[in-house]
Amino acid sequence: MIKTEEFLINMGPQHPSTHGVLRLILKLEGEKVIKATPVIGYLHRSLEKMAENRTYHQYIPLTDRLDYVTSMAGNFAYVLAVEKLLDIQIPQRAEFIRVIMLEYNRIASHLLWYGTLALDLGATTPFIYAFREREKILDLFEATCGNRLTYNYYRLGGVSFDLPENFIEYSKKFLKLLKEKMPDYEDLLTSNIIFLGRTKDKGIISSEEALNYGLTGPNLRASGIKWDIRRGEPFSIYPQLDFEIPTGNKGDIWDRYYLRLEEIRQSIKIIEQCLEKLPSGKHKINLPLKVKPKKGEIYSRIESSRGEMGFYIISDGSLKPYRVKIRAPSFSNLSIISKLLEGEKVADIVAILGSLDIILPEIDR
Amino acid sequence: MKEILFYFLSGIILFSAFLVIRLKNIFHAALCLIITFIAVAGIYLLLNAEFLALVQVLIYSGAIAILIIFAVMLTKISKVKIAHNDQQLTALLITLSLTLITFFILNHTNWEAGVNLLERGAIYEIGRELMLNYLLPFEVISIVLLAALMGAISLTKKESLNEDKKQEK
Amino acid sequence: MDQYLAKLILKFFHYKAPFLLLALGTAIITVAFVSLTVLFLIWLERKISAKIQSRMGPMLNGPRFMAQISMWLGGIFQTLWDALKLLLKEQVTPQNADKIVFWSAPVVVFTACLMTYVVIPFGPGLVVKDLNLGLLYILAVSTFSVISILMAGWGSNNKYSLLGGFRSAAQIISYEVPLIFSLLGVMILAGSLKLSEIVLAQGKVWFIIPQFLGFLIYFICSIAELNRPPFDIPEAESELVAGFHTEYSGMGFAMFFLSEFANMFVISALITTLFLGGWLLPFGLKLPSNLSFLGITIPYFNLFGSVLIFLIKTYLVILFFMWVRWTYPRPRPDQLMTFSWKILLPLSFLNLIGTSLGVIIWKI
Amino acid sequence: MNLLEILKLLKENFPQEKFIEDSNNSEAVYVEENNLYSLVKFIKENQALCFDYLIFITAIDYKDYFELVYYFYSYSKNHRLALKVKLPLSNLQIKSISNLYATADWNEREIYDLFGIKFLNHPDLRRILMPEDWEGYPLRKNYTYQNLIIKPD
Repeated sequence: MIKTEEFLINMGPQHPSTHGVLRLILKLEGEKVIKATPVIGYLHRSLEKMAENRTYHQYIPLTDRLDYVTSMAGNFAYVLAVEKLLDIQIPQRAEFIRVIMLEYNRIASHLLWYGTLALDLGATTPFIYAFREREKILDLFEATCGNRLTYNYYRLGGVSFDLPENFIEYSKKFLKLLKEKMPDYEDLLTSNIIFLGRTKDKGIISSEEALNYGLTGPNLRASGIKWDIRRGEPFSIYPQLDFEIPTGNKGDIWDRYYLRLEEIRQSIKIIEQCLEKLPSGKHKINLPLKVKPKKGEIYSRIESSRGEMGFYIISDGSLKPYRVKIRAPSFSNLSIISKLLEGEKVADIVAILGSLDIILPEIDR
Repeated sequence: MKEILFYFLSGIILFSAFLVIRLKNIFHAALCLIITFIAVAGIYLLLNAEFLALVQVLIYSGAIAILIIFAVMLTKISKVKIAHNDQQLTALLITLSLTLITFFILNHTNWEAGVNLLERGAIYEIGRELMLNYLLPFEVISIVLLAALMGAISLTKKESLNEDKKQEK
Repeated sequence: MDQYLAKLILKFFHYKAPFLLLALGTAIITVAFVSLTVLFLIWLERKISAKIQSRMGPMLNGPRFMAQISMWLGGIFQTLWDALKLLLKEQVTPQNADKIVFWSAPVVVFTACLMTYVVIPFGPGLVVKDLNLGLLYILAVSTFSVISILMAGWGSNNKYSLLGGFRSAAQIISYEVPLIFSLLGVMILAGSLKLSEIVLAQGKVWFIIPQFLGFLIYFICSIAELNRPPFDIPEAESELVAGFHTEYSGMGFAMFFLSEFANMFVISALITTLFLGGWLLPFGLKLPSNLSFLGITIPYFNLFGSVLIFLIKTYLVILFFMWVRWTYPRPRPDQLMTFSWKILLPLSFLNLIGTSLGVIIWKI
Repeated sequence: MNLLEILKLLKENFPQEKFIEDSNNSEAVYVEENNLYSLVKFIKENQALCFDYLIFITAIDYKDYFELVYYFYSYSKNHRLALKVKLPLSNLQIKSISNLYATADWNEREIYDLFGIKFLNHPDLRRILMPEDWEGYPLRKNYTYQNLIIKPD
């Protein structure tokens, strides 16, 4: 055997496939990774500190900046937590709109993930295909709240605007189109022999490991644990809706891939039911600008597209929260990376990293 | 015209061969070796031995030199500058004796015999000769090469197995 | 003395000058053809990928008066402006780079790829130099591209480039073996290494039919040799940024880029020559030497027609390359190696043995 | 199980511990910092409690003391528990639980980074979000920074 020297390589923070500004310090032996040390914090804006200087209303736009691919989830989780603190009920229509938006955002996020995973593996076409449909969802958001990336749509007590006029027709048309396009996505990757070779039995996370590292969302479900906050600790109107929780069994990259595609289908189902049942009425109750929750603490969480998005808010009875802790799913999901990468090949780094579906702003906060 | 080309190529060969020995950066030395190989192929072309020239390029500069470069890159010795070599004297003696032997062979070979062969296309004749007259040596050489290959593989396998065992202990 | 000199010059013009002029002319034509082809190919690749991915691709480009024409022609001037931009860009040399090696690498790769055009027969007699050992010549010359990739990887003094260099060396060396073996079948059937003779040997039936396995192996190996996706492991942009040419800018990068496409044309032309009957029509049909159409006679029609047929076939192969590129993800380096050594190589041996047996039985 | 049942079980096993309930948070109990590690170990391994998921750890600066909050959840039993520890300013350190829950590793690093609370026995206690040479602990209430703008009410 030729003895090769150990080789230190810096992957990121500016690297095309670290999905943001993650930096991995890799110790390589030839093509094999001996040790991978993630370095994070390049996007740290101290969002938790900023919360202490803002009123409850003022903080909503900042929650968009957590997970900018699913910013509806950041909004939702925060608004839900504050509403629990305030102990208010919001109109049914607002609840439905919130859920529709969250699920649309979940689809958009999973589509983006699908595209970037394919891109990491060297296939460019799935990326464009996924973005083609994601674009339509973004158009829908733009029509609803005027923004395409950071929506700032949810308000304490409802949502900022009612749905646009032809929202339901457009949605139905789009969902039909998406259902037609799903087989295309599958054709490109699901049973492609190269894709299977790259993803089957790679980056396996056992269910014990997933629990130990506190993984949530699709990464946890792919390891075989049937847990979804939408079912396990239902919030909003999820108990009224009929949908399945898909699970994987091995916890390899392919499982995580297939599970997310399945989740897109479930989200389509949820949106369709919501559109059916959508009640009329007000989309928002008016709260004073200076809301003062009574002294107390709350930890409230929702199922974002990446897992458990939670807000731990401590109120001291004043205008501003005393402390806000953001429990971001990607933070725990990423912490497993150095264990996963040990002993893998360089080419698998991007596949494994991509399959975890991390998003850096929410890790760095 | 041919003479000019010949001396030009010979000059390149000698100069780059000298550089191969004297250059301190081992990667540059390997590149010079490739230049030498290509220039030698040029000499073959001048002698109308097209097949030999192409095989020279294909095997020596295409495979062997690349393997050398590969090894150089993997071992990263380039940073170490080798100032002198203890075996210079021995090398000189061996080179001198080899040169003498070459001269001896050149002087005692009957060069007339080979000329006619090339008329029907070199590759045709080489093929005929290898498959009819020299079949046995040809096969023997291939078996020797195969044995060498297998030997190399088994040696490295054994070594790595031993290492694995050591690591397990 | 003057008379002697005058005589010498006259003699030179009489005997040597036409030869030199011809050589110069063919050289210029070759380079011009290569550059134009490459410019066109890059545009074609962008257009094809756009069609596959339901995009528009290049549309509007250039100064205002040309932009409209460009739009009508589907943005065909895109590569021209790209090349112009790259020409005018600053040449950045990394600080600790091995400068001589770093800047000679693109030159070597471009020279090597130009050299391969010499033996491609575009039509009957339409070849710069119809070498006796044309096929071997192409194989020999194409090895220079490996050297240049290694030079680029080493010279950049960048770890990503070095990794790219390693990978490419390993990949190209291991794919060269089944590639050459897959061509042996064609050599046996044609009984020659001269490319024009190989074409003429396909008068009755194209070699893709008796040599289908060989064709498949050659096609797969040539994707790997070209470093094109899905086998673009040396430059895998998601892992190694751009592999061996990460550090190149301006013309250095352009050389790599152009030679990649030039090589694709050569390989496609080679596939056409070796397996698809070169400039010949299928089923032994022949082109008329002069074509009369509506009273207009086109002289030398068979010459133009042959070139046209050759180019059509070549572009079909190129389209196939592009189709594959924009469809598949990229395998891992070790999977690629396993595929070459454990699947392609035994298959090419099988092909060789089968072809030899077939020829013997046929002759008996 | 609800909090009362959980508390009952805990009190049986840890008779010397007081388990003061938090009036602000219906899921939280205050425990002694010395007992925390063994308590966490117990609630993780106990079959009836089975807290297999550490949601997060965080700290709160109450100016005259620090509070650590450990949020646990059990997938199989579907119940939550928050353990709270009060740390006096004089002794800002506590035993790490990162060998029980791997999640705790990064969470504890984050708290060390932003609050300056030390975790003993932590395998790799470095700053995680801030640069390594950063001075001060940004999430403390008394933290000032020259570019920090405090908005008027």
